[in-house]
Amino acid sequence: MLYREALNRAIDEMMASDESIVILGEDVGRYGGSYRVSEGLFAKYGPKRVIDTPIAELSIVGNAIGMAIAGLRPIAEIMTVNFSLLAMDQIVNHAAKFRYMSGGKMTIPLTIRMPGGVSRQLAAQHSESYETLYAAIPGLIVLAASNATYAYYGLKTAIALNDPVIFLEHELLYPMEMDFKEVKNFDPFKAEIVKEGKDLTIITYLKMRYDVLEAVPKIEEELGISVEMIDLNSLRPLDMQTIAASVQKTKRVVLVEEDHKTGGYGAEVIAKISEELFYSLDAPPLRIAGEDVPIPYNRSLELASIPTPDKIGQRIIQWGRKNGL
Amino acid sequence: MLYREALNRAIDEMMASDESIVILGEDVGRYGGSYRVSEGLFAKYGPKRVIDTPIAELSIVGNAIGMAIAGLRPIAEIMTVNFSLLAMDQIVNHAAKFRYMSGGKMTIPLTIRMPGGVSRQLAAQHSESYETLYAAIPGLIVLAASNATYAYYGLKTAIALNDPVIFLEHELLYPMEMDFKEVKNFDPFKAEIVKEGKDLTIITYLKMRYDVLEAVPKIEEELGISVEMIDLNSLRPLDMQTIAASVQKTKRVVLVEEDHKTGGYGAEVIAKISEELFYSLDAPPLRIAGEDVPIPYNRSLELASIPTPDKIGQRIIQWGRKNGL
Amino acid sequence: MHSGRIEKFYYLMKLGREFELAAKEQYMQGNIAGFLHLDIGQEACSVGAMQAFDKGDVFTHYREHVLAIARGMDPKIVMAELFGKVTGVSKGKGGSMHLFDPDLDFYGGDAIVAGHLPIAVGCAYARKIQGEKAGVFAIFGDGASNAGAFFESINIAAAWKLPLIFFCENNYYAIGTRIGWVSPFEELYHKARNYMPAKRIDGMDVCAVYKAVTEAKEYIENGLGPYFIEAETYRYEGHSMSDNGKYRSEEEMEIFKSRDPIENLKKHAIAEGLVAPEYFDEADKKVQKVIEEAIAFAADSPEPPLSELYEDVYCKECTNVIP
Amino acid sequence: MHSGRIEKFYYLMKLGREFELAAKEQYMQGNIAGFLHLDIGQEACSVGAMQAFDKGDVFTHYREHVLAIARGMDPKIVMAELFGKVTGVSKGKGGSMHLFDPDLDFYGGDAIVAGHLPIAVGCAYARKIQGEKAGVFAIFGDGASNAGAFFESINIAAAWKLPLIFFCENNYYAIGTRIGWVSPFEELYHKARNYMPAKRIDGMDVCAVYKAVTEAKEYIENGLGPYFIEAETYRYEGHSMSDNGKYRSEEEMEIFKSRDPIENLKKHAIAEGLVAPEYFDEADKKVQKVIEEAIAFAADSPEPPLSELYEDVYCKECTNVIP
Ligand SMILES: Cc1ncc(C[n+]2csc(CCOP(=O)(O)OP(=O)(O)O)c2C)c(N)n1
Ligand SMILES: Cc1ncc(C[n+]2csc(CCOP(=O)(O)OP(=O)(O)O)c2C)c(N)n1
Ligand SMILES: [Mg+2]
Ligand SMILES: [Mg+2]
Repeated sequence: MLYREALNRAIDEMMASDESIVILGEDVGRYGGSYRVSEGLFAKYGPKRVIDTPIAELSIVGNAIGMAIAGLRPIAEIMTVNFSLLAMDQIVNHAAKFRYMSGGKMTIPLTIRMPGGVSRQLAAQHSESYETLYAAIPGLIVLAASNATYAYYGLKTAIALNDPVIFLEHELLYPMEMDFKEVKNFDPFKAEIVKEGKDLTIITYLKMRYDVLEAVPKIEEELGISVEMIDLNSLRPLDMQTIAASVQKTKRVVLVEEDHKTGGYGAEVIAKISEELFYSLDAPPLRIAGEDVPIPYNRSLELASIPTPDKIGQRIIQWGRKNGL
Repeated sequence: MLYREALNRAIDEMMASDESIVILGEDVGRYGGSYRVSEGLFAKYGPKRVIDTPIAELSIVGNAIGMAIAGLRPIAEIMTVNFSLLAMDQIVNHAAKFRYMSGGKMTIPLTIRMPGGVSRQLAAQHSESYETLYAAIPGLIVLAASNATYAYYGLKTAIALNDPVIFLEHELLYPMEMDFKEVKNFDPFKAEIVKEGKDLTIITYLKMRYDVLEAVPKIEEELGISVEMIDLNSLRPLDMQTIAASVQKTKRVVLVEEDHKTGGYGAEVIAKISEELFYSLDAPPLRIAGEDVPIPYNRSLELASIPTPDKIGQRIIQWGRKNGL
Repeated sequence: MHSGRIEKFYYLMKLGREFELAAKEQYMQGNIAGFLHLDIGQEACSVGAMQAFDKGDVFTHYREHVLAIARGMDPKIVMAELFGKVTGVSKGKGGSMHLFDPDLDFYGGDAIVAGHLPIAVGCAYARKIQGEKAGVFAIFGDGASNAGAFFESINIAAAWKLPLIFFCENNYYAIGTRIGWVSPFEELYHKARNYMPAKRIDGMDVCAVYKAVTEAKEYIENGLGPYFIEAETYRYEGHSMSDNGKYRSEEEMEIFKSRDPIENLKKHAIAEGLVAPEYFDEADKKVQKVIEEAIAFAADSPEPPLSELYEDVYCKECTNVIP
Repeated sequence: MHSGRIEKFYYLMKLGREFELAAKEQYMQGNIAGFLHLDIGQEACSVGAMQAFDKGDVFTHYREHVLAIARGMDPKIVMAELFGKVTGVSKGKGGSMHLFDPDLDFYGGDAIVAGHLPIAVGCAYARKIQGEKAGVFAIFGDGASNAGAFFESINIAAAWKLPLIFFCENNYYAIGTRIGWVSPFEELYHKARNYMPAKRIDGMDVCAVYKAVTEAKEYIENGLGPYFIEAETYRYEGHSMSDNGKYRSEEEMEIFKSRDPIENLKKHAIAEGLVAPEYFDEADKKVQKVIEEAIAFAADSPEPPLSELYEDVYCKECTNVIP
């Protein structure tokens, strides 16, 4: 199943089962979505429930909050995560806080889907990962779908939840053909152990899952170890239980993320591990992340600005050798 | 000198010495600034250089960028850090990236001042610390002034720098009377060792400096240790040199911040220390921070939501006892 | 206007006025803190609008005590909220700026200028597709009419013909900034008139407000799209308790005080023989009593327990899994 | 219009058209990547405007190759930028959407819809207080006219009487969204006409554009405040290379193609005897040569060295201390 088909199917099935679900965003309707995630939905559910909006991200989210207050269950699409900065006030000051500041009287069942990450030569204003911004906000739930299975079940759950959910997708994943597994008792907040191992835990999420997977064989071979790999799925809340169990076993941890290193989401994960699992660690934790620069257009520079399988492998092997692996 | 006077003096002296400096923001002119930071400047420099803007934060920053491009040196005031979310797109996608995406052709000498933090019962939409959002952005410089001396020299330097600077202030500091020290060869990016010590490094910034200072005697007495205390001053870049020297000496580190713990700025500091100074640490690093909830109005709840001298002391003593101090 | 309605106007405006005066006093005594924005001088807007717009959803900003009371919120739970007590309408977590009550379709107390307008637009969209007759009412200030959120809202509401009344209280100042310094004109209905019917009315006259909102309500309920009302008004106090309001001239203040909505309604009603003079004394006494009870209720109510700190961040279902 | 000017119009529009066709081809060959927004069909706007607005600052969005070239940017360094080469105007770091050249007062290639408008307003403010005669020109699309940033800009520019031309290219579509679905009207000058002089013109006619911008320029240079021009136009291609543009009817396309700015200018100039027919062949040849050279230059230019990755994040003075 294509990743984007999984998303499409999740929305479609939810909309079929609940009339109060609507989607809104730029080009989500007649056009079918700029990454074709909402393809076919306009024809099926009509203009009242599949809403083409103006280019006004603040209003897309603000309108969606109002719809949620009125009893609908909106799914807002922000065309690219960069544009979500225009809606940040509505997301943070309104969606995330209304429940609390009303003493629990307000309920905002709202899903905001955002594709992001470094795609291919889209340059600085269209290439960014802002999970660190949203995962820092109490009142939000932040999910990150790296694969068709989680895309499908995760998005369905996001829509069903009564709190505002930021649902992160990666632009390079949409056209990827992926395995799809049926899941019983799906838990959106549970991290996935992608691969079991005993000497090193690599934590990642979104598209880096694939880059790490590609790097693992070389790492295992060169260092003569076995790697355990975790895909977080949920960034807020963070599944510390799964992380702790793994790190207590392997005693070493590496976090790989695509975002700029400084202030990236990985900082929180590493800080938490350092605080809570300090005595389990046999080596300093390592973050592998994007460079601290805006993303350049030129392809070689662009690739140099983010982790790649090669770089991930090299960095980990180097770090492993230095730290007794 | 009052903290706000130090800021006022810095702006005044810079404006007197350079005609291209202008200030803009809501009520900064005739009204004198909602925290009186720009008092007197309208009378002195007139409406062309001291600009009362509409309530349109996106435009305040966007306009300021345009002024900077045209050769002015704008100082934009965002009335409270919360409202800066409305300007986030201009700050992140434009101010921070123009230089890079133009291959170095564009220069944006821009200072954005933002008061923030938890003041007194201003509730969820007016009480927040967003340093973590800005310190994550390549292309920005982020300074945080906890005292009159740094407020004065730091702000002057920010105005003089040719890159966009986010200059963070704390609302409770404005009316505080503070020592002012003359400084030669001021370095805005250098952390301050507020107090020397040998057994434990406490890192903090902004208003928490005072809460930590209040907590230190009890900590030293109860644990029978001497505390070294660092005020970061600059959040981006981070002065790892000063931190490293201290942590290598004390072998223990605590970070205190007012922001919500999860995803707060402290995560980056602790992650970096864990990566780079792992073998120097004799105890797990500790973060003391605000709770992961929006800020409530009620005073007791509000105080419960952020670190106080009492809580800082108790947490550190408890942690110290548990970790062999 | 029939006399029962005028009595109601008077009673509610007086209640609002006295509520605000009491809140001011309690603030000075330290029982209320944070930002406190008083509506004194502007009661005709809140009362006239809420009397006319008696069904449908209401979205408002931070200067909303009188609006909430005129909507039917018990002054007791409003005052308790200002005191930060657990009996307050938002359990003491919101304070003066955040009075929410879905049972009254009252969503407000948004403290981000113009931030509630896109939300009101979304709600109006929902009401339209839900086939509800009642629409949405959104109130905001002159200062808000310069914000991107306002303009986007006007544009979208008009594009989609949504049942939404934009009610702009033009009191000429946004804190210390005169609207004319930051807008090309001071008559703000010009900002909307290419998009929808837009008119400017006397916001110091409760009957004028009532009439305009009644008309607007009919218009939106007929599915004709949004409607814009600019009400000229004035606040007698500073922007909030931390502002002395001294940037305005005595003269300007006097002009508006001579148009006081409460005094003038009373004078007019007596002169025209619409309401018996005794009614006003009785109403004043009743108001006094309600206010005293509200203060007593607020003062005697308990603080929220510390466990409340962690409540209401997420819904119950999510709270179980989210730390 | 004298013949020299018409020749110039023709040459530049043709150069623009051929540049875009060449860029399209190079994209399909894999030499250009990312988002590539072609201006084909809209050349009259870029060329007419830049010929009239020959002094002052220019702010633009991502569909800006032809504008840049009409402003005087060498097609070589534009093409090299599209190729991501170090010889490109932004050293290969910006790409198609980000062509900046302060030497030409050309600040553009902003890829956040309407994001450049507040910046243009700030620049216009500076020019005003600096006492410069020349003002500012900002170009944007119909879709941008729904964004908060646009409305705030209109409002502020008018409030402060800034020397700024708002030039809206109304090509009716924002990617696949028809303007009429998301705006209450399709004639977008209505959004500005309460704030400033605002007119709608034929954006397929380079002379009409030239005349309107010349008038607007005079107006703003006289200190009368901002000026709004809506130019009706059409893009023949999809929104960017990843869009086939199939949401528009053949019929609609044909109508606009019959108004082709280049063909019609040529026909008109020949029919009226304003320009000798041979001129056009010569011009076409010259264009062909310039384009070939541009491609050769871009193809032969080196990639930026990897060290460039860390350059230009901060100014030199700051780079020394910031990692
Ligand atoms: C986005 C935003 N910017 C700034 C503020 C600070 N602020 C609060 S109220 C206010 C003035 C609002 O004036 P107006 O809209 O005229 O309403 P009024 O207070 O006069 O009723 C300002 C600037 C805010 N709350 N939100
Ligand atoms: C804030 C923002 N939202 C969305 C986009 C994605 N996007 C790029 S161009 C575009 C359409 C713009 O249409 P219009 O303003 O009419 O200009 P045109 O492309 O037709 O010239 C959109 C939605 C963006 N770049 N920025
Ligand atoms: Mg006002
Ligand atoms: Mg368009």
